[in-house]
Amino acid sequence: MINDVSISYLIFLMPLLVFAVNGLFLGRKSDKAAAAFAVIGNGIAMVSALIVAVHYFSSSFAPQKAILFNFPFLEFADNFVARIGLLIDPLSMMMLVVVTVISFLVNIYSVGYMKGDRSAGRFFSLLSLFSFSMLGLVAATNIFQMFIFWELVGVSSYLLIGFWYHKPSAVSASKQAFILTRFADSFFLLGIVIVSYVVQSFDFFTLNGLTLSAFKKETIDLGLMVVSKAEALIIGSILIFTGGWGKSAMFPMHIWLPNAMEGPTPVSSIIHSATMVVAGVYLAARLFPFFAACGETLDIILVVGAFTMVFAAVIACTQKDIKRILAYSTLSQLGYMMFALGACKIGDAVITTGWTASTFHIFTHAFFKCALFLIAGSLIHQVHTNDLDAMGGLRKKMPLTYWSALICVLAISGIPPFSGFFSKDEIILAAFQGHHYIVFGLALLTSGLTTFYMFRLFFLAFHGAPRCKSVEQGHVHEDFFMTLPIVILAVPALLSGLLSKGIFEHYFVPGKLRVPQLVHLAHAEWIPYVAVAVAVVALLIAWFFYASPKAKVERVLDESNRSSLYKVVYHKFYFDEMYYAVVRQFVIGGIARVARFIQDYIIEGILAFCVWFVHKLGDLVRYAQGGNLTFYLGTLLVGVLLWRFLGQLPF
Amino acid sequence: MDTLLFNLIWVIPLITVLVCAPIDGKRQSLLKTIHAASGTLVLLLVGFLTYRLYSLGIENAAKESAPLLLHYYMDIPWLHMFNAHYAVGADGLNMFLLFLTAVIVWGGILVSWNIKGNQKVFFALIQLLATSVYGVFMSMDLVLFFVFYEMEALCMYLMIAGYGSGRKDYGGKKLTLTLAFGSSMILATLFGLYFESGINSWSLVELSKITLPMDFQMWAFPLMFMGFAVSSSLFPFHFWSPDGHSAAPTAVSMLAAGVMMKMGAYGCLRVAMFLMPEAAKIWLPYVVALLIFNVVLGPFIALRHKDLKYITAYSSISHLGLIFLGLAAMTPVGLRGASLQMISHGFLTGLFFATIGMIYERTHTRDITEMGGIMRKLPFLGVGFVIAGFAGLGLPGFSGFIAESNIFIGAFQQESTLTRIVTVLAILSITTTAVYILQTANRMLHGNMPAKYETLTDACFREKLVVVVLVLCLLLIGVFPGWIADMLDQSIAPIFAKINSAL
Amino acid sequence: MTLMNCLILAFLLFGIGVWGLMRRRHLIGMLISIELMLNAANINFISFAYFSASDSTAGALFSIFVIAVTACEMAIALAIIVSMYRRYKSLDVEQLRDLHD
Amino acid sequence: MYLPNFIFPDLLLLLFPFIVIGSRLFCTDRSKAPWRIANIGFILIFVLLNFIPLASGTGRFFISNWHIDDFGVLMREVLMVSAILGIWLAKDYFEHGGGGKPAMHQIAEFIGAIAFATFGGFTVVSACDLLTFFLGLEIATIPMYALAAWNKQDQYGSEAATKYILMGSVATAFELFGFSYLYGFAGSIHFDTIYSAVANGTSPLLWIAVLFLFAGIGFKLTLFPFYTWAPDVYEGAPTPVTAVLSVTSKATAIAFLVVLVFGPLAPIQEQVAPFIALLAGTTLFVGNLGALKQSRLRRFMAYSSIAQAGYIMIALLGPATIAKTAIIYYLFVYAVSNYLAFFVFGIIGHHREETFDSLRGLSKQKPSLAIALAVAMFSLAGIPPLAGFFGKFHLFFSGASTGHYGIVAFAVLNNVLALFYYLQLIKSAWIDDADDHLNPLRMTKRQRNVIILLTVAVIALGVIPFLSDNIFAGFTF
Repeated sequence: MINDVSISYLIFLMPLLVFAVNGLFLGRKSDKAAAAFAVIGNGIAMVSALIVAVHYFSSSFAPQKAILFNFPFLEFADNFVARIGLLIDPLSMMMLVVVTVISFLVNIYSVGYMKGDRSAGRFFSLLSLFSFSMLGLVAATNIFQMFIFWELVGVSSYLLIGFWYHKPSAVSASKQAFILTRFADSFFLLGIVIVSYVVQSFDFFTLNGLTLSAFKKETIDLGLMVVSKAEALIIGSILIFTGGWGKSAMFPMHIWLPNAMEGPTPVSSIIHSATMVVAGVYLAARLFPFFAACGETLDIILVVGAFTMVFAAVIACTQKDIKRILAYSTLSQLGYMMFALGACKIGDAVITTGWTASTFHIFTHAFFKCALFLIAGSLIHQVHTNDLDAMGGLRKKMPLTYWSALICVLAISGIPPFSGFFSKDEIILAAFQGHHYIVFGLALLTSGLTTFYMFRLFFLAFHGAPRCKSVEQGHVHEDFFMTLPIVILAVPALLSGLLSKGIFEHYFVPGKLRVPQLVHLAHAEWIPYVAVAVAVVALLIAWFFYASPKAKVERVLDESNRSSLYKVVYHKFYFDEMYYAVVRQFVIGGIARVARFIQDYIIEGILAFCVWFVHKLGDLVRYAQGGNLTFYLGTLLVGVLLWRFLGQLPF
Repeated sequence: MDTLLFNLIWVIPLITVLVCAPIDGKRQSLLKTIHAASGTLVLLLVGFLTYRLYSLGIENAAKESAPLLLHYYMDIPWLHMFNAHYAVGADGLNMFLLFLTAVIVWGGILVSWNIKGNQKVFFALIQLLATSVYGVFMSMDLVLFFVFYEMEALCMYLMIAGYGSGRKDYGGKKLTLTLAFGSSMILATLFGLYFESGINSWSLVELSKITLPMDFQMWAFPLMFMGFAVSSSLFPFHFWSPDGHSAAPTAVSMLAAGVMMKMGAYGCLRVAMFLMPEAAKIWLPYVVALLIFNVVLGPFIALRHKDLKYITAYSSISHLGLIFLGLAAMTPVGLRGASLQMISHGFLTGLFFATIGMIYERTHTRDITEMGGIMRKLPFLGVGFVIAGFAGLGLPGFSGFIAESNIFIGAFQQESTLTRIVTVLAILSITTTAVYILQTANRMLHGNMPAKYETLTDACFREKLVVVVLVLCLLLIGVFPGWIADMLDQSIAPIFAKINSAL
Repeated sequence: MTLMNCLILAFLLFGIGVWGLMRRRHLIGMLISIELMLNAANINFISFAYFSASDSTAGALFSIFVIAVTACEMAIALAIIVSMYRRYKSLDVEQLRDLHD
Repeated sequence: MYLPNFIFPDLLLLLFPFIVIGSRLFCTDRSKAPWRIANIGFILIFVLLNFIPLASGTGRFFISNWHIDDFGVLMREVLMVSAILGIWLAKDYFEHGGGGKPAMHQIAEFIGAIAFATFGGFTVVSACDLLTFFLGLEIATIPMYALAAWNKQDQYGSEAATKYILMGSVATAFELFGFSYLYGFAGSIHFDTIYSAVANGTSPLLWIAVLFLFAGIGFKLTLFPFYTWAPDVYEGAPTPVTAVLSVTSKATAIAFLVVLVFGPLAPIQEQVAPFIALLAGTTLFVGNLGALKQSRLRRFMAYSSIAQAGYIMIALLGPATIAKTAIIYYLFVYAVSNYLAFFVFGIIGHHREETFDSLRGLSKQKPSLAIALAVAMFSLAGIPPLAGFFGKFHLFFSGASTGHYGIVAFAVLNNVLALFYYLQLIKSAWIDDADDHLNPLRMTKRQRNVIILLTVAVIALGVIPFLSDNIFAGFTF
């Protein structure tokens, strides 16, 4: 058992410290100090994370699970306690490293990117808040802790997307992102409540150790239906997955991610490509045995993942906004990871190639996608537009960026020996081994599409003639702080696959992960060749359209004479519009209006009627006071008779 | 000694009023200083007593107060005409509510520093209101309890109608009369409680030892529960709160939403459910149905409103619905969640109304469509409001999340179908809360700023102090819920034991 | 001549008083009908005293007192009516409509 | 003949009016002598009353039909308080007019009349046979007729008086009719004989008697539907008279009922209870309804006092001791709060006409006055910690103690209605801004002192337990 608890504290405390200090003091004093402090703090965090990781993997203890610390947070009953702790196993270690490294690099990048921004201090503090909450999420020992940091991650994402709060588009994008994820989280919470009620525990160990057969007997009333506790668990697991569904922007809830690109680019790179959006995948991977135990969940994961993969890739082929292309590519990559997890189910048996592949892809994807975003950021920073139309011919101006970009693009397209190749290959293999042949085909197709749109982006951005003033006049240069991280990231983008394949094969092997009925399958050796072939073909197509000497880029780019199908795809199948329709018309215009009607007219109306009625009675009484003495005298006599008959006097 | 200090809590405000009475109304700064000083004094006193209670621990509670485990317990005859006693005492729940009150009152005094109108009278009224609320949370004798409980009606109308804004007379009357309606229901049942109990005592301690006749409970419990629920704006009787809050001056909104609405929930728990658990078991599962309006429709109504205070009022309505969900669960976790929510929502809504008031002082409008982008001019207040918002939508790290998670988990342990349905709906409706809070924050703080707001100035030290303290309270509970939860558990225990022992 | 007859007589007298009270619009007339009602009560006293009562002096005594008291009452009533006549120059009840809601 | 010392106050009060009125023979109309004598005398009597030790319920008798017990003593104190405050309030109206009416004259006779009325109350509470009872009631009532018409220049006064006396005499007739049947039923006018007779069994005769008695007293206590005279008379009569009417005559009437219900009629209290409850409920409901939309202060007070009468009736449902304590206590509180309100109205009415509108902006011009008014109103509305709440609480307590939760709940809910119109008045004093064509207000020293005294009393009487014994009861004389 490794014992560097004190160091592991640092991983979490440093970002928190940075957040607090920058947010409260430094932020308003000087941006430089804030930036320096942020970089140093996250650097320390990264170093300590690496130390812990090295210790862990070098120890004989790996790849078992360990809990470094676990403070009780809130006690619901004896041995039904929510705790805050640090769970250590290959998966979480990997994520810890990824998060700290990337947040360190992005902090460096932001030094350049945020130069001259009024509120850089706030930016750095929020960025650290994010990495703190992401680390907390990754380290979660139980689902309650995960939910806590899950929410915090969402909030920091909200704050960072809306960082330029005077930009209406950014504000609305941040709102949309938060509300959509929140919507998913409400199901997550419900799932937690149901599952924890059945199991009487939040602990991952307990959940992953479950077997449904124990819960078949007693039933539970879920309000609308009475089900057996086993079914309740399945429902619960699906609900829990829904949280990841929203966070990872899987298909119907995907629209927030592309819109989130309104935020500053470093934010997009760390939150919306590398780390936060994979939280959903991480959740699924973390609870994999539990999901596997309740089989239906995996099917849902498979379908959702596969569909999103294709869907996003198709859209990505048509976009012009460089960041949106990357966003959709992120979606599609997330789709890969998701369905890889789902693909692990063959009937009742479960294979874990997909699990390994998915986690592996999280790892590799983090680096090259982050790098790509940073590159896009620096392009935008130089060209002052997101639009590919206005770029082009940047190869000469930004050589370092160009070469790193090439590496990353090759990586994501799965060309050996770049990192993407290995993980993606694993995933496709998993689909094949899981006998999900349709998904397998889709995966191949998508890898082709990926190559196509990535190289489309690449060629349009760097090759050809400049289509923008600032490029021609040569204002463009490479900022040191912004280029450094890109170059650094290019290295793992190139090598991480090759080097860490061994680690993943060794530590992330099925045997160490307890899931029911493991089945071992032989590798299908031919798959990598097919995949690469597809990729190369796609590459050539892209080259032919956008980079070959006789390619007419202007004609390709101009908007007239587009097929209607293209338009539909270009408008993302009109999903944003549908969403707004639903929210505006149905929620705000429908339910809320009805609710307010009930309040303002029915309830207040009844109230008003009562008041009016009492006042009428009062008028009656006053009407009797006409001042007529004879009438008054009459009341005396009437009174006597009245009480004679109403007075209940016994005679 | 402690007991003496404890009684000072409600005496000090009165003394302050008497001290200020002879001072000439012109010398406002002097008056305000005195009031602020007394507010701070009480705050420190309550803080000290809370710490004492925590350090003394449950085992040093007054023996004679069993089955309740009260500290600072004293019981002396008061009005022998109907043998009312002066009985006060506190356990964790009371103490925290007292602390909440002290903070809110202190904040209220500071916030209404430059209120228009006769300040002398206004601050005197605030102190009276404070007295009544302190009294409610201290008293262990039903007559005393009711006297303090009803006292607030005396101040409320004068403060709202005299110093409020908008339809102040309407709002004030609506609030006062509805609350009076509720307390009259309570009073009617109190007599029954006294005479039907057979031991002719008003003392909570005494009454909790016996079981009231069932047929009496069956009609008394709903009457009393609804009576208390009126002031916590449970569904059919929630209509007073939006108009009341929106008409009231900042301090009063803070006190009304932050503290007075808790008095009702506290009464439901401490008196109605504690003394009549058998009937509670029968009735509460049906009461839950009312919550559908509070918890589910409340946020939607807030969605349609443009006035900040209306929005906040409806958010309070939905949050208080959660309190009742926790109560109706009748499980230890649920009850704890309810009491946590009482405290947390107190700070939360206090912060809400405080920031809204400060913003209103500057922009002179509460219509969010007229504002926009003022975050740039009022960063501090903006952040304050956003924090309140996040706490309101149950963000982990703030007290709201702790309370809500307790309530949800606790309510789900209650088997009845209706409760399950409402719980599920409640959990799902956290999204709606997010929607209206974000919408409000965005409309008000973000986007383009109208030119007329260029001259706005951010919060002064006094206002910052209030906001910071409230935020700290929210964070304290949110980050270290353990100890407060334990103290609450101790005070919930006897209540739950009684409910549990009921057939 | 039995107790019942006297009681009925008294009751009739009372009824006549009431009738007059309601029909009359003249203040003095109303006073007179009130007198009738009072005397009805007196007749009751006397007849009870005469027929049934164990302590018969009391009844007679009572009726005498009643007569005296009624006299003062009527005196005051007349005084008031006079002072009122000064203002209204009439004794019609219908005139008394100034005080009303 | 042996005279126990606690008859002295009664004798003094009996002599007193003759002294005051007699003093007119020796001094001019302007002189202050009668006023001084009156003050000294009334206060002296009040003090003397406070020397009588209470024997906690066990009454003591003396001369065959003049009996004094705790209830009697305390009731005397209430009446004396009312009388003292009444003449204090009246003083100003003899110096200058009020409520748009010219000044009044013959203060000595005025005081005499009040003294007589008070003595009537004394007689009622110490009567132990029907005759004394009846006489007491008449002595208490007849001066009131005169008082109502005291202001000869004022046509409203005389109209009010006319209505009052005509209806009053009809009520007297009813009462007498009731008495006669009661006499016929029991064959005697002595309470104890009647008591035993009632205890032995009832007959229609008795019930008719009860009906007519309640009708007769219902007039004086302004129960529904016998209250119709009250608003007009309260408005027409001079303000001090209105105040005295609303306290002294109500106190006398309720004392009458207490003596009756817990004296001779005690055996049938159970059967009468629903009747009383019905009377109480209708009365307080109608009173509250009537007050809702009033704009003139004294009419408003009339309706409010009608409602108060309804509340008092509830106490009659309880057992003797509780009910008596409750009623006495409430009467004290009610007297104080009511007079406080009337003193404020007096000051208002001195400079403006007595309507809600003339209260506008009071809190700006005279905050102290506005506070006093608010205290009085909240006390009448029964808001703690003011005395009014504890008074009402005690009434309801007495009613509930015999299990009449229904009527208690109804009464309590009516409090909301009451609060509404009291708030209306407070609103016009506190919220509405002044319009400048209102004359400024001025307070004499005496008025200020009295108002402060009463305000303190209203705040203190509630929370301080008194009535346990008389103040000076320690020393006997």
